[in-house]
Amino acid sequence: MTTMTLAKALNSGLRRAMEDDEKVLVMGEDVGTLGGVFRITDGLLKDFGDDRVIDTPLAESGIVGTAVGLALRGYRPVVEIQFDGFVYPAYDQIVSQVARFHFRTQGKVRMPMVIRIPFGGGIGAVEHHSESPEAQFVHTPGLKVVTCSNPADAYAMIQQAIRADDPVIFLEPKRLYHSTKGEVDESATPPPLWQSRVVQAGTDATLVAYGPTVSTCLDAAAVAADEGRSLEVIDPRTLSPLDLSPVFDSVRRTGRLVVVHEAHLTLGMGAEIAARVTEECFHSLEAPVLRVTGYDTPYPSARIEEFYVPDLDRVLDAVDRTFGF
Amino acid sequence: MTTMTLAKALNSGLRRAMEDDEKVLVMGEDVGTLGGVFRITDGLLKDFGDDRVIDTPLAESGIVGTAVGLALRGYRPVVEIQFDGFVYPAYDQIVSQVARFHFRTQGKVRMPMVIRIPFGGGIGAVEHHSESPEAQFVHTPGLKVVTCSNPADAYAMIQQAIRADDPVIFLEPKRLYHSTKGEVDESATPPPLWQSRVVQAGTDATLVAYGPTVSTCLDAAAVAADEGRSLEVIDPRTLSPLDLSPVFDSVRRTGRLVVVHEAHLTLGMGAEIAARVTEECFHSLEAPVLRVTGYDTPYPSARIEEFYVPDLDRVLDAVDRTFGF
Amino acid sequence: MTDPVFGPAPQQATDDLELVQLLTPEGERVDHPVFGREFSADQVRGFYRDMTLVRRLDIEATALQRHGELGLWPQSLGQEGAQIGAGRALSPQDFGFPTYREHGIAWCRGVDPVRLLALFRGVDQGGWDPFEHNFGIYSIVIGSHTLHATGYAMGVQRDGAVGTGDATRDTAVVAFFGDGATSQGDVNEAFVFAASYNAPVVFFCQNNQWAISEPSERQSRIPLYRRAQGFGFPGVRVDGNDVLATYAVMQAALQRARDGQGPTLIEAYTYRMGAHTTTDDPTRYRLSDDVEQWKLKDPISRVEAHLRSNGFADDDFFGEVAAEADALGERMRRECHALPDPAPRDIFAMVHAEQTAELAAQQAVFDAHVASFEEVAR
Amino acid sequence: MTDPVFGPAPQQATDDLELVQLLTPEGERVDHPVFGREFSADQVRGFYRDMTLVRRLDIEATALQRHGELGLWPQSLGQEGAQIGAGRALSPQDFGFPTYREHGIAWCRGVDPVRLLALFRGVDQGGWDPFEHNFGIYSIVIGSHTLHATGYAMGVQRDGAVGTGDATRDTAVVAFFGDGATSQGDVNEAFVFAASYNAPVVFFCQNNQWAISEPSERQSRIPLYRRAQGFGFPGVRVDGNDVLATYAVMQAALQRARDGQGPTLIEAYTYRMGAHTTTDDPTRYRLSDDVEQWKLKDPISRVEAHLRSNGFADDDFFGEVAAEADALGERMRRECHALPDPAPRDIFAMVHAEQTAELAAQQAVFDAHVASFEEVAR
Ligand SMILES: Cc1ncc(C[n+]2csc(CCOP(=O)(O)OP(=O)(O)O)c2C)c(N)n1
Ligand SMILES: Cc1ncc(C[n+]2csc(CCOP(=O)(O)OP(=O)(O)O)c2C)c(N)n1
Ligand SMILES: [Mg+2]
Ligand SMILES: [Mg+2]
Repeated sequence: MTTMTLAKALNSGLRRAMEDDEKVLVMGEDVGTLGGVFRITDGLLKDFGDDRVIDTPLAESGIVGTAVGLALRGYRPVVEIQFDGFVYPAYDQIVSQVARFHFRTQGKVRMPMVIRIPFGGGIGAVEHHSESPEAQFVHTPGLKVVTCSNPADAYAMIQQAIRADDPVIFLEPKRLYHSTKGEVDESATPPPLWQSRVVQAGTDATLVAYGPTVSTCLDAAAVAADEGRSLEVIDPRTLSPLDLSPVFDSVRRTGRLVVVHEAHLTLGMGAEIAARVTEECFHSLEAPVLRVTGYDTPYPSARIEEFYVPDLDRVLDAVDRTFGF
Repeated sequence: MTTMTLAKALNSGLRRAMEDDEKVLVMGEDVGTLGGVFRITDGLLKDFGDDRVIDTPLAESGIVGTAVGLALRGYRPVVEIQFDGFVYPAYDQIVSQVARFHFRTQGKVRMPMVIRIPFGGGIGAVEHHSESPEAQFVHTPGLKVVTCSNPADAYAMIQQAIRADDPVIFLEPKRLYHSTKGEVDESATPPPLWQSRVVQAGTDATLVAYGPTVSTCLDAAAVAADEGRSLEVIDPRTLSPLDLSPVFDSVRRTGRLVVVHEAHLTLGMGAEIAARVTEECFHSLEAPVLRVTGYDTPYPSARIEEFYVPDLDRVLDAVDRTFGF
Repeated sequence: MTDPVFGPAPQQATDDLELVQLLTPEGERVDHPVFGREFSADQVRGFYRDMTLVRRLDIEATALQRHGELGLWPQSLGQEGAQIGAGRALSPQDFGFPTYREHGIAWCRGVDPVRLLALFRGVDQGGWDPFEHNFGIYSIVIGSHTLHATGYAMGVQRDGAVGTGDATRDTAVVAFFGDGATSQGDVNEAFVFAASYNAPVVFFCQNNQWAISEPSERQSRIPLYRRAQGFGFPGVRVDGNDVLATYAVMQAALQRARDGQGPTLIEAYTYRMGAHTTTDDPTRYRLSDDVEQWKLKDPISRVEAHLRSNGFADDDFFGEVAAEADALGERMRRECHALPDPAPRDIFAMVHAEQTAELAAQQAVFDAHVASFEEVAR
Repeated sequence: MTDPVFGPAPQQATDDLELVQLLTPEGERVDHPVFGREFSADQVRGFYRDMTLVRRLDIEATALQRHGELGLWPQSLGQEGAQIGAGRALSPQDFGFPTYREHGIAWCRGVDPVRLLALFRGVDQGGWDPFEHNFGIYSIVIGSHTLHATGYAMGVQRDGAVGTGDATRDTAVVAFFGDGATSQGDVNEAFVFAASYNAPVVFFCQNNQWAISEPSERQSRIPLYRRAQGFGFPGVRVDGNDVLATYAVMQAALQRARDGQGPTLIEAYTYRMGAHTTTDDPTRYRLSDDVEQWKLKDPISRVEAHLRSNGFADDDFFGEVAAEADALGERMRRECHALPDPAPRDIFAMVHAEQTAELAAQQAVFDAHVASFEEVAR
C-alpha cells in the first residue's frame, strides 16, 4: 500500500504494463525525454529505450495512424494525446480506423490500443486544453471508453486497458493528476474494468459521476448528509460499455437521479443515462433524471471557468429539484 | 409549383442562393465539372464559373479550413463533403475552428458557412458511405445542424442555411435524393429554419423523425391508422437548436413518444430528446420514451443493411411497446 | 517563367522527362542507366499471364456489377502494368496496404478474386485475412492506410527485420494509393513519420491522371514523385504501363527499404481507362481522345508485342492464357452468385474482441424481433 | 551515404549553407546575391526599437506570469529578429495568421500588448478585432490556421486583389507557424491548396529548433525550407536572428504573392531562448551550452553593434528606447491588473451570431441560479 498522486499511479501502472509485456509501446508528443507535459511517462524512456517510448512528430493523425500499423504488426501501442482539444486531428483515424478494424475484418484483426487523453477543465488553461470529448467516443461503436477518478483505479485501469484486446479511449481527469492523492495497493486484484462502482451508499437520491466530477459529488453527498439527506454516488468508470445495473438498482430504491459531468449538456453522457434509466426504471422514478453539466457553449476563458464546471452548489440544487417533482 | 426530386430541389436552391448573393461559393471534391457525385451542383460551374464553383484537392480538412479563410475574407462558402464517412478528416476544423470563431472573438468574427453532407444508409454502398454523424455535430456548441426530409424543405432550407450568419451543418438524406419527388413552390415563404414541423397530426402516440426516417414514420402512421391507432409525426428539421415545443405539446396529449433515427442508439438524438421530453413532460408520460435506431455497431454490409436501418416494423413494434407500460 | 528572386519556377506536372521505361508502347526493350535489367522470357510470360487474368477479373466484375450482382466496382482497367509490376516485386514477408483498386496487387498476394467480389457485393467489408496474405484489406478513406503502412514499418524495425541481410527476413512495407490521395494530410504525415524514423516503407502512387473527375494537376502542379524531395527521401516516376520498368523500380525501392535505407516514393504514371467506378460517367469530364491516346500505351499489348516479336511466346501460350482467363471468369460468375449473405445477427458479435453486455443485449432484442416475425410468418 | 539507385541521400537538417544573411552576429553588414539590399539608418533604428520593445513586452509578461497574473505565457525571447523582420515587411492591406508566440508580429500589426495579456490571463480567448489589424487572433491548434490563411488568400484572388500593380491594393497573406507545425496534415494540405490555386500566401515558419521538447530533426531530416520543393513552390532559409535578412526575404516573398506569383515558404532559422511556455522546464531536454551558443547570435545585440559601429545611433537613442521600454513595461503591469474579468453570463450570447432559444433558456437558468446565491448572500 503506497500513497501516491493520480499522475504517479498512472506512471506506475504504465511502467508495470511495460514490464509485463514487451509489446507495449508508449508514443506521443514529448512523452520521451520530457516524460510528457504532465510527466505521466516520466522515466520510461530511460528504462525502456526509444524503441518502446517514442517521441513522435507533431501530428495526431499520424500518431494514431502509425499506432494502428504497429498494432497490426503485433504491438500494443499506448498513445498519449497531449490535451483533449488535440484529439480531433486524429478523430478520423480513431472513429473510422481504430474503432472498426475488428468489425470490418470479422474479427480477423484485433486492435489492442490505448489512447490516453487528459481531459476536463479547472486548470486555468487557454482554449482547447479543457475539453470533455467523451460523448463523441461513446457514440462510436467499436471503442471502449473508460475514465478513472482516483489513484487506485488509475493504477489498475491503465493496466487493464492495455491488456484489453480492444481499443480503449482512456480519459484522465487532468485537474486531479497532481492534486489528488490516494492509497494504491499494487498487489490487490482490481474489479473488472467494465464494472461500475458504488462509491458511496445512500438512500434518498442517486448521483452518477465519473472522472473529475466524482469528488464534487462526494463533497455534495457530505454536505447533503449534514442536511439529513443521504445520497448514493456511483462512478460508472467505464462509459462504453455502460454498466448501469447498479444505477438501476439504486434508482429503484431512491427514485431520484442526477447525472453530473463537465461535458456539454446536449448529448452528453447524461442524456444516454437519463434515457436508459427512464426506460428501465420508469415506474420507480419520482422525478425525471436531472443533469448537471457544462453548458452548451464552448469551454470559457479561465477567469470564469468556475461558473462553467459543475460545482457543489449546482449538484445540490439539482438534488433539491428532484425532490420538487 | 413544380414537382422535383430532392436532388433537384437542392440544386435549384443552391442556384438561387448563388444568384441572390455573389459572395456565395460552392466548393468540394468533384462539385465542378462533374456536378458532384450526386449531381447536386450540376450546372453551377457552367453558369457561375470556377471562381465560385471550386473543385478542390482531395483533402477534407483542407476544404473546410480554406472555407474558413474564405469566410474570413467575406465569402459565404457552401462546402460539399462527398459522403458522410469522409467528414471526419475535417472534424478538427469543424469542431475547433468553424464552430468557435464567433465565440472566441466575442462575435467579432462571423462564420457564415454551410457544410453539406449526404448522410444515412439504404443505398447499398460500401463502408463509410452510409453514416449518420449528426450527434457529433449536435454535441458541438457553435454549430447549427439541420436536415431536410422532402423537396420543398430542401429547396427552402438550403437557402436559409446559406443566408444564416452562423455555420450550419446541412445533412441531406441521400437515399431520398433521386427517389423522392415533391411539389416545390419557389415563391412561397418558408417557415423559419429553426422550427419543427408537425408532419401529421395524431392523438395516440407521437413519433419524432428527421431526414430519411420521416417517410418511414409516415408509412408507419398509415399502417397504424388502418389498425385504428392515430400517430402524430413530428420532424424537428433542425437538430441543433432543437425546437421541441411541438413535441412537448404532442406528448402532453399522447403520453407516448418514439424517436426514430438511423444513427446509433447510444448518444444518438433519441437520447437527448428522451431526456428533455422526460424532464419537461414527466407527469404526462404513460411510458418511457422509446428509441428505434441504428444499433451500436458500425453500419453493416449492404446485403444486410435492411436489418439495420429502422423500418416500419420496428417503429410499429416500439409504438406497441409504449402501450405496454 | 523564371522568378528573379526565388529561382526557376517549378516544372509542370506534364513534364515526364524522368519517366523510367524499359519497354516502349511498341514492345521494344530499351535500357535505363539506373534501373535497366534483364528479364527471363519466363518472367515476362508470367507478367503477361498475370496482367491478362487480372484484366479478365476486372472485366468480369464490371459485368457482374452491370447484372446487378455487385453494388459497385472500381475498375483497374489499364493499370495492370503498374499493379503486376509492383505486386510481383514483393517478397512473401513484405506487407502491402492497398486502397480499393489494387486488384492486381491482391492477385499477386494470392487473394482469391471472389473475395474481392464479396466486398463489392456487400457480403462483407473486406473478407480476407490480412495476415494470411501479408496484404491489408481494401481501404476506403483515402490516404488513411498510408499511416498504417508506416506504423507497420516502424514495427518491422522494432522486430529487427531490416538490414540483416537475410533475404527471407528483411521486410519492406508498401502503401498503395492514388494521385488524389497525395493531397490528404494523412499521406503527408505518413511521409513525415517515414522520413523521421527512416521506416522501411515504399509509397507506391498510381497516378492514373484522375481522382474521379479531377485531373491530377488539381492535386499538384509538379510531377508527384517530386513530393518526396520535400520530405527528404527519394522519389521516382516510372511508366506504370510498363510492367518491366515498374517491376525494376519497385524491386529497387523494396530492397532499399529492406536494407534499412528508408522510404521511397514511386509514382507509377498510368491511366484509368475505365470509369472511376461503375457508377461514374467519365464522359462528363474527359475527352475520349485522351482515352484513345492512352489505348496506344496499353500495358498488355506491349508485352504481347514484345513476346511475339522476340519469339518468347507462341499462339499456344496465348491460347492457354486466354483459356485460363475464360475459366477464371466462369468461376467468378459462379462463385459470386453462390456467395452467402452474412447473418444479420452476427454484426453484434463482430464489434469487439471481448463482447460487451450491452451489445449482447442488443443482439437478444434483435433476435426476439426477428423471431416475432418468423412467428407471424408461420 | 549515396544510394546507388536513387541518388544522393538528402542533406541533413543541420546543413545551413543556404542561410540568407545580411548582418552577421557581430553586427557586420554582408551582401547577398539575391536578397542584398540597402537599409536606411532610420529603418535599422526602427527595427532596433521594435525588437527592444517586444523583448521587454515578453519579459514583462513572463514576470506577470510568475506573479500569478497570467495563467501562462509563451516567450518570444530570441525570436525578435524573425518577427520584426517579417512583421515590418507587411503592408497594411496584407493579412497575417499567427500561432501563439507571434508577439512581435502582433506588435507590428498594432495590437496592444495588453490584449495579448488578456488571452493568457484567461480574460478572453483572443480579444482583438482581426479586421481592425488585418491580423488574426492567436491560434492554438497547431497548423490549423495555415489553411485559414490559404483560404483567405483564395478570397483575395477572387477579389481581384493580386497582380494589379496597385501597391495599396495587391494583397499578400501570411501564415506564421513553427517547425513542429510542419508535421501536421493541415499545414501540408495548405501547401497543396496554395500551390494548386497559386494563392498569394507566404508560409513563414520560425524554426526555433524545438517543438516543446522535441528537436526539429524529429519533424524533418532535411532543412525545412526544402519542403516547399515537393509541392512545387520556392522555399528559402533565412537567418531569423538577422532582422535585415528576414525583412528582405519576407519583402520579396510578399511581393511575389501580391504580384500573383503564388506561394513561398520561408524558414526563419532561429532559437527559442526561453522555455516553451512558462510551465515548461527546458533543462529536462536541452543543454545550456546550446543556449549559450545561440546567445552569441542574439538578434538585438547585432543590430546594436551595427548601429554603434557605424555611428547610426548614439547613447541618447539607446537611452530613449530603454525609457520607452520601461514605460511599456510599467503600462503593461498596470493595465494587466486592471483587465476586467468577463461576465460569466455573456458566454451564452457569444456562441452564435443569431441567438437560439436553447441557449437563451440556459442563460436564464444560469441567471436564476446566480440570483439564488445572491439572495442567500443578502
Ligand atoms: C477521405 C475521402 N474523401 C473522399 C472520398 C471519395 N472518393 C473516393 S475515390 C476518390 C478519388 C480518389 O482518387 P485517387 O486517389 O487518384 O485514386 P483513384 O480512384 O484514381 O484510383 C474520392 C474523392 C474518399 N473515399 N475518402
Ligand atoms: C494539434 C496540436 N497538438 C498539440 C499541441 C500542443 N502543443 C502546443 S505547442 C506545441 C509545440 C509546437 O512547436 P512549434 O510548431 O515548433 O512551435 P513553437 O512552440 O516552437 O513556437 C505542442 C505540441 C497543440 N497546440 N496543437
Ligand atoms: Mg487517380
Ligand atoms: Mg518550434
